[in-house]
Amino acid sequence: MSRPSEHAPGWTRDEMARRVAVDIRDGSYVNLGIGIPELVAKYVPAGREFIYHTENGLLGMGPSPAEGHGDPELINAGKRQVTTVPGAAYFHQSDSFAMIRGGHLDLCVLGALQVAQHGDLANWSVGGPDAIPAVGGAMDLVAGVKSIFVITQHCTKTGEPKLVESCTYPLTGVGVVDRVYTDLAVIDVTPDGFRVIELAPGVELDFVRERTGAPLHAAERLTGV
Amino acid sequence: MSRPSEHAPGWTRDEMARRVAVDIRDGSYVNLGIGIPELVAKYVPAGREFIYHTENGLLGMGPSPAEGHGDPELINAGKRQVTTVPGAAYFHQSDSFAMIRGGHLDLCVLGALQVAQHGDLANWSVGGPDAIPAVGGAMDLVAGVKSIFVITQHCTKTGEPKLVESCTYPLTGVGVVDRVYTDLAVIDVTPDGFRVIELAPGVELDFVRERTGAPLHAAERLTGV
Amino acid sequence: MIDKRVASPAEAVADVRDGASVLIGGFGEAGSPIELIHALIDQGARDLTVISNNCGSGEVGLAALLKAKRVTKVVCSFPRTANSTVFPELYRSGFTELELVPQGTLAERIRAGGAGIPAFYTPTAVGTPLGEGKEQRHIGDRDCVLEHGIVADFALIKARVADPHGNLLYNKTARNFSPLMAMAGRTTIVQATRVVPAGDLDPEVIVTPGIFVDRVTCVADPAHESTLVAAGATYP
Amino acid sequence: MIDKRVASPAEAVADVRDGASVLIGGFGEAGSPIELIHALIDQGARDLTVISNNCGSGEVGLAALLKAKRVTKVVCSFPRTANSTVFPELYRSGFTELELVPQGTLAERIRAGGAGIPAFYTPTAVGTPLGEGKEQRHIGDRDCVLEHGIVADFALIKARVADPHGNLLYNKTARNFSPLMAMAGRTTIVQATRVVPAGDLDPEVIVTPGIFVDRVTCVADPAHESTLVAAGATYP
Repeated sequence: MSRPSEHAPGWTRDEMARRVAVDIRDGSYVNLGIGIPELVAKYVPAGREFIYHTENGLLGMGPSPAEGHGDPELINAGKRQVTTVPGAAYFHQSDSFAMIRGGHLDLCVLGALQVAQHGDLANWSVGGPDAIPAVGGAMDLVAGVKSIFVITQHCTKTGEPKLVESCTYPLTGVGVVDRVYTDLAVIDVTPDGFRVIELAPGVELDFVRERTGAPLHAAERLTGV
Repeated sequence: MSRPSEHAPGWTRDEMARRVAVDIRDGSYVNLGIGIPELVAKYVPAGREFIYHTENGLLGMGPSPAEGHGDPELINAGKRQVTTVPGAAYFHQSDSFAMIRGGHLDLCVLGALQVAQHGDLANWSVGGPDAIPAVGGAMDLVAGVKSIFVITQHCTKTGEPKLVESCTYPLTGVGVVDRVYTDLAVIDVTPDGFRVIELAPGVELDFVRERTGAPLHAAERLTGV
Repeated sequence: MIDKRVASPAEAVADVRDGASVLIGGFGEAGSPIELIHALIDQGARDLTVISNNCGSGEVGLAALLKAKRVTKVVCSFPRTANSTVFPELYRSGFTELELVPQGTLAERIRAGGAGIPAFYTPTAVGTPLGEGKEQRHIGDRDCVLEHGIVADFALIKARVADPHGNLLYNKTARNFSPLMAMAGRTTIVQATRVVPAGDLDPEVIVTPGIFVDRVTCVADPAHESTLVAAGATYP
Repeated sequence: MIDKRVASPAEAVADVRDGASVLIGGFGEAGSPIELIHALIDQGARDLTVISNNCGSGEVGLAALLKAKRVTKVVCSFPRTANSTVFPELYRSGFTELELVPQGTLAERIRAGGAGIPAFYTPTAVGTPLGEGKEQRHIGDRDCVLEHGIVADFALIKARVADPHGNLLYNKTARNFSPLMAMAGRTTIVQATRVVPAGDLDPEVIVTPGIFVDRVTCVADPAHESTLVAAGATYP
């Protein structure tokens, strides 16, 4: 296990978010989880348009309102005030999760506590008897959305790997993650396990392997090396 | 079995409909089947208001439009043009049948081919290999609406009783009918079977019994005798 | 740029292939997407399974599609109508199979399919011929049958207003099955009487959010089935 | 005359009895019927089961109802919020039981209850702790768990506009669970910011048809939870 470094190589959170955005097709319907995933909305590549869904009942979510121009009843899933874009629509929770469960959303970008090599995700609870469990829409999203991207630091604050053979935290879903974007690499979840398809600038494959709790395959032509 | 009579005693279709309307509580949400049941809407007792539901997607259905003022896309379940009353709302089929199946409608008035003594209803198909089966919302209505009234001629055109021990036609629902209004009597369906609670003017209980294919109990104090 | 508009009904239905399942909106003539159906007749796909509440009337629209022998199975609640002779003939001859489904169960099955609910229990049809052969289960104080969601390759529906995102408003009781079918069609195709710019529709009143819609084509002056039937029209 | 208006929140909730199950609308503060909840605190019913997506924040609204020890069971998807200390204490002390339900399953269970669907299968939560102990079944190409509809004695919801029939419009994302809860409450009670005469609402844009609503009370200037919390308010 590596120890955290003050000046770790790799992508910043914003660079990670920008990297995710590059992989999103024009016209996609996208749900962004709370935290780092929200940054993705800042980096829509030129010439593309994404429609953001927030599971509390809005398609066509726009950025935060200008100070003093918000409505406490126009919020996102993280309970922060947002705005709407032209073409937006409101709907109730059952319709909202029909979009999710019915496979109508193209992509969901989520944070993670752990991702296992065959795509299991743990991102809702650290377990433990004293924790107040809270799940929100996470289990519905991973069960229903066509593609699930995870965006996360490669290791925890204490240096533990988040990409593991099997999750020790309670699962959000089984075999649901398609791709992981960390500060160090972009990693596909394949039938053979984790497979690096891109390394952050200045990051070596072995450096990532040392910080990963499961075998890490590499694409034949790794970009970013 | 009795033979049909040109001048049979008992209520006319309009009188039957008026008699049904008397039993509907103020403020009820009501679905009226196609045929004789539709006549009920003509006889709302003074001081009461009923809201009519039509399962193709309208609450607050009003009467037929004046000639030339209809919209071919504002129709009832019988596919006839209708109007709306103040307070009306449109909705899709799933919401419409949520009202029905979820027990939100107070009353449904339906026609019948046969009613069995314990409340089974047959009203959608005469069976037979050459018949084109068509059910519409009948099975949903009898399964979901709080009270099911049947309004029907006591006998078929060939004089066969429609109130029977058990239905020979394919069932619409099992044990669903609460009360039957015929041209001869008002008859409750009770755990003990049919029970006459009112006779049409000039109609004797034995006359009704002769024309009924199941035992017919009588309320202690029969009105209308 | 999100723009789901296509130039014509013909272009909208061009990729419907033989053997496809097709949800077709409408209750009677209200909401029936006649121009899309006629385009589908021209297009020529055969061996279709059609899920629709009725089977059309006269020899236009859905009835014309049936008459052209393109439909080998119909899933519906009420195939009989006043002016329908086409379906009875095909049914009796054995050319077109019928799966009869109670109207509310049909609606719920389509919604379930669109909402990712593979199956549900309902009290409707228990103890009747339409409940026969279905898994039965006692839940709470009711006997229920198990019903499965419906997802189809295409949905053809009619709207009153659309925008380029595919947000839709309907006209009165023409709404009926269309919002559900929009959800349950893998490819949902809309003929809209009017198409307005994105942002023109109030987000509070949109009935079908655009995520459920794939293609929008403007048919500014749609025919009414009853008018065509009264005029003795046939298609093609 | 259909007129479901009642004079006050107090009158609207007067018959909530001890042990009742109560659906409470809102996602975070959006759509939370604070005035109805405060009236319920004043009213005094105990041993309530509350079904609501969250558990409130600060010590107003839903959090205040919890703090007053009126709620022995909560069915929700996300009891943790930024300013919530009330629920964690009651949960750890064992006073308030928690049934944690994924948000989409919660929504669908409430809708199912309101729609007379006693149970349905969903792929959500399969293989997770929240799927444990539930009947599992392979349908099509998915593993699913069986979930049951929720019907409650009362539903307390907030609307932007109501009419005397109980037809409702909502405000933006305050819509969330309210239309579903209106369907699933045996008695559905609405606080509306504005009440207009029957016929003023366009039948095309009504979100909740009045059939799902039993009582409407006007709360013209409803409090916002975040404003109350920021001001350190408590109730009562």
